Amino acid sequence: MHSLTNLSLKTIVKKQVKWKIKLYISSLSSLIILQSIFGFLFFSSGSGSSGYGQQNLDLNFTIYSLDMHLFLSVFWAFISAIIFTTRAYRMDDLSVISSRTSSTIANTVIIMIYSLIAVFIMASTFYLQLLAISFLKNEPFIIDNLIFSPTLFMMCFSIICLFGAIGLLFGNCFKGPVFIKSLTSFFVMFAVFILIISPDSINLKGLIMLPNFMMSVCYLSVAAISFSLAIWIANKSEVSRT
Amino acid sequence: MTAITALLFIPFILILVIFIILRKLSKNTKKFWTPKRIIIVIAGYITLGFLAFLYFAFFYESKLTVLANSEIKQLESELKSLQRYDQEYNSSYLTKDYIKNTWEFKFEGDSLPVSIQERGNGLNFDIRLRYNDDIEKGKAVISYYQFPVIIDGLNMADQIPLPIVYMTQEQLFIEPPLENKVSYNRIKASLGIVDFNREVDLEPSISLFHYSSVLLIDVARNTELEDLQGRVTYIR
Amino acid sequence: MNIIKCEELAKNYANHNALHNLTCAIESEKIIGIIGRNGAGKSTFLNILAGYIKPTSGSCSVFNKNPFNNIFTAANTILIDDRLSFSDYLTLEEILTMGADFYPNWQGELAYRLLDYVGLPLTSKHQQLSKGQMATFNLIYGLVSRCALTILDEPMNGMDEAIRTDFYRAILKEYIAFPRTFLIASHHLAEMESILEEILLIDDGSVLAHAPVEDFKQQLIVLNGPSDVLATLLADKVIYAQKDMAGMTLAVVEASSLVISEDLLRTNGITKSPLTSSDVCMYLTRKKGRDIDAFFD
Amino acid sequence: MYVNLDSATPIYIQIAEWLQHEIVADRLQTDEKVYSQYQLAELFNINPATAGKGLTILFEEQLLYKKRGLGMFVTIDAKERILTKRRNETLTKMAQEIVIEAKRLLVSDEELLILIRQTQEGLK
Repeated sequence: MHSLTNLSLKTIVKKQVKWKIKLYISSLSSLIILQSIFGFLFFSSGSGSSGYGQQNLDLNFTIYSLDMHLFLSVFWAFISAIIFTTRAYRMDDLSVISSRTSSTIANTVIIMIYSLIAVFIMASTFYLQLLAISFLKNEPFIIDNLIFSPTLFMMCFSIICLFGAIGLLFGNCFKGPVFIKSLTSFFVMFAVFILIISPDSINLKGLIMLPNFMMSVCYLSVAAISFSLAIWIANKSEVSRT
Repeated sequence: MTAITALLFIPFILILVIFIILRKLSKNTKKFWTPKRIIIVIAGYITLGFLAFLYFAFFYESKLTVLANSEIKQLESELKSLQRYDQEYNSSYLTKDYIKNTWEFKFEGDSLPVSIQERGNGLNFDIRLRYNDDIEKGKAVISYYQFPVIIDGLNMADQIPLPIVYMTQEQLFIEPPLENKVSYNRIKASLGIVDFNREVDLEPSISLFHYSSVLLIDVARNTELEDLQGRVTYIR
Repeated sequence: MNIIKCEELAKNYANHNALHNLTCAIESEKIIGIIGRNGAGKSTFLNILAGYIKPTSGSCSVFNKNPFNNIFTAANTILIDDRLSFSDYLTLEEILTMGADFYPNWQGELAYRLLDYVGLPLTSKHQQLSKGQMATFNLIYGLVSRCALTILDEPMNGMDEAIRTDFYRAILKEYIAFPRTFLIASHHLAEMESILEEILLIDDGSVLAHAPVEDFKQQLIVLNGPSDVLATLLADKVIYAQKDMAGMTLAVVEASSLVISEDLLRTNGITKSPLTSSDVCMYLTRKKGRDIDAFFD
Repeated sequence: MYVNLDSATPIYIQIAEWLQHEIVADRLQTDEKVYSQYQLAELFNINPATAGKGLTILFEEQLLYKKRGLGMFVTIDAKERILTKRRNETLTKMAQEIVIEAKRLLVSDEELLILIRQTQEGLK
């Protein structure tokens, strides 16, 4: 009898990541398209404005900040992560050595790497949009801060990562065992109910007041919990081919 | 609530629609858009973005520069001392550096009636009277002093419009300026949602002197200013 | 050595029970045909072995481990069926490169030669292949991966006859070159019978028979003789099928239940003849009292 | 050179018969190594285990002997044994069948003997 192949989970995950990172790349191109379209739609409005009426001076600032770009990236991460858990992608995993666990761990790594790239894409869109405005509209800019501060970078990364993790968890929940499926549906309905009944009960102001670094840590820990839950659920799920 | 819902859901639906269209399209474009080509495009996009960044960092000349915190602090302390001098009726803070405009008028007799018109927002500057020995009789030198005005880290002193000062029928008229509309584009590589919320609790971003500008009327001693409105304060 | 051991395996779905009380043991390095009618539970059984689904009750071990979601069994098992899919960004050549990256025993050269032989261009995409071509490619993928447990679920669906013959031979040659356990589920028992060592017959979610091919075949025999003689002879025996015609009777019975010497049969004018294995399967799995003729009367 | 799958004779017996035939035809000489079960499997496109069964039959009839690690070889008196066995079993059985069939067809014993003789003449 030939000796049996003994590959560690780590090796398999590494190989899966190596191939998936190439095969899932189209999701990043959709982020670029998404950001370009929105950059074009909201070409001139900026992300915010503030006005001052003092000393007979009517001062109006149009502020170009990263809010819209981050907003898009976050939605993108959520949807992409859900797409990664759809049938077509899961079926492809079955044709190589894999388990649901290894595939989900690989997806986790992919989401983290893509989130990192997404921050760079986000920054690129930001600068390119400014460039386009400065050439086409010929309006002068005041540069408050041009450079992504490391804490800001980390915060963008952690928020995108968090929503990717939630998407992955969400997608996996609906592929998992029945009780997890029903639990998730219940939770989602409950959350929507709460949101409709009293939207003020969800108050994140306390979180926003934290310094950037602490916020990133918070986001990343929630992301880590979501990722772990997703992997745990994957470990329990069967391959459903419908 | 409805506004927030609309704000959140309209882009969400739009993104979804774009996603669906993209996925439909991707079926046809997969032949050309191989992973390798997509990677090249993404790398190119990020490089372009970086080049744009370099352009702004090194070649873009901004007309206004944002003041550093230390500069703001310095200006604020300067303004505070100005205010103190002003309260002590000491005119020594009115240095030539702050003069933005001067008017010279001639009049007959020993008295000069002043009429101050307040329109709209009212007067945005203080009016001070100083007896100056260097000035000959029958002449008034009016100087407009503009002190720094810091709004959101910018010194907006230059943008504050000049008051309208004129003399007809031996009477000095002072009118507030027409409103100056200025708008700027500002690049802030930060998150507004987060920052705005934090700034609510921080000190206001506008720091200015009680009135950041002073209109000084210099007249010769023994000249009487007929100020019926009582808006003019004497200063030594 | 048994590489697969299943005891009292059951799998219930919401509206039907795919498997119940399936018990079997499969030795390593054998080519085993998994036979059964449509909906008998073959695919469910194979999916459990591949670790894709979890049995509702009972135990299943592959390589002495529970296969469900187990990376060790996944590394040594490959399940080839018509639902095998690959990312549509990959050409066949890239799929082979990917396979080589994952499976340690991968035979890249062989894969290229086989693809060349069947005339599949390396640059084509998996999704764009015709049904038969896709089945051929999947089978090649399964063969060259050389997994200790190679499960082929209807591997020849859609292939033309010439390629089917070629690939039964390819399976045999690969088996000789690198002995491993093949589980082949197929409806074409007659064509693959010769390369099989054992047959595992699944019916209604449990194992009906598990025996070497010849033994399997010899389970049932056909007796042909005068009706009255046979009637007394088979009075208390289970008859799988019976046909009366002009005083002569054809009856399919279990060989083991027949303890009469050949001479006695001969003198009574009864002839004994064997059945093909497909016929054996058909008779074993046919529901008692169910005959298609009955519906036309 | 393929086995007949549809034949009533099991494949491994067909293999055994084929090997015996080769020995009788002197294509397999005394002390010559016979095909391994894998070679047979490839040759006839059958499962090696089935081929192995065919070899085992010959081994049990002492037509082949094993050399450890080298394979199976033809015994000295293999051909002789086959011929004797065929004479004893196969031919006797065939004769039996002929006699029974003749009885059914109401052919008398003399007529049968004449028929056999005629057949022999015809084949010469």
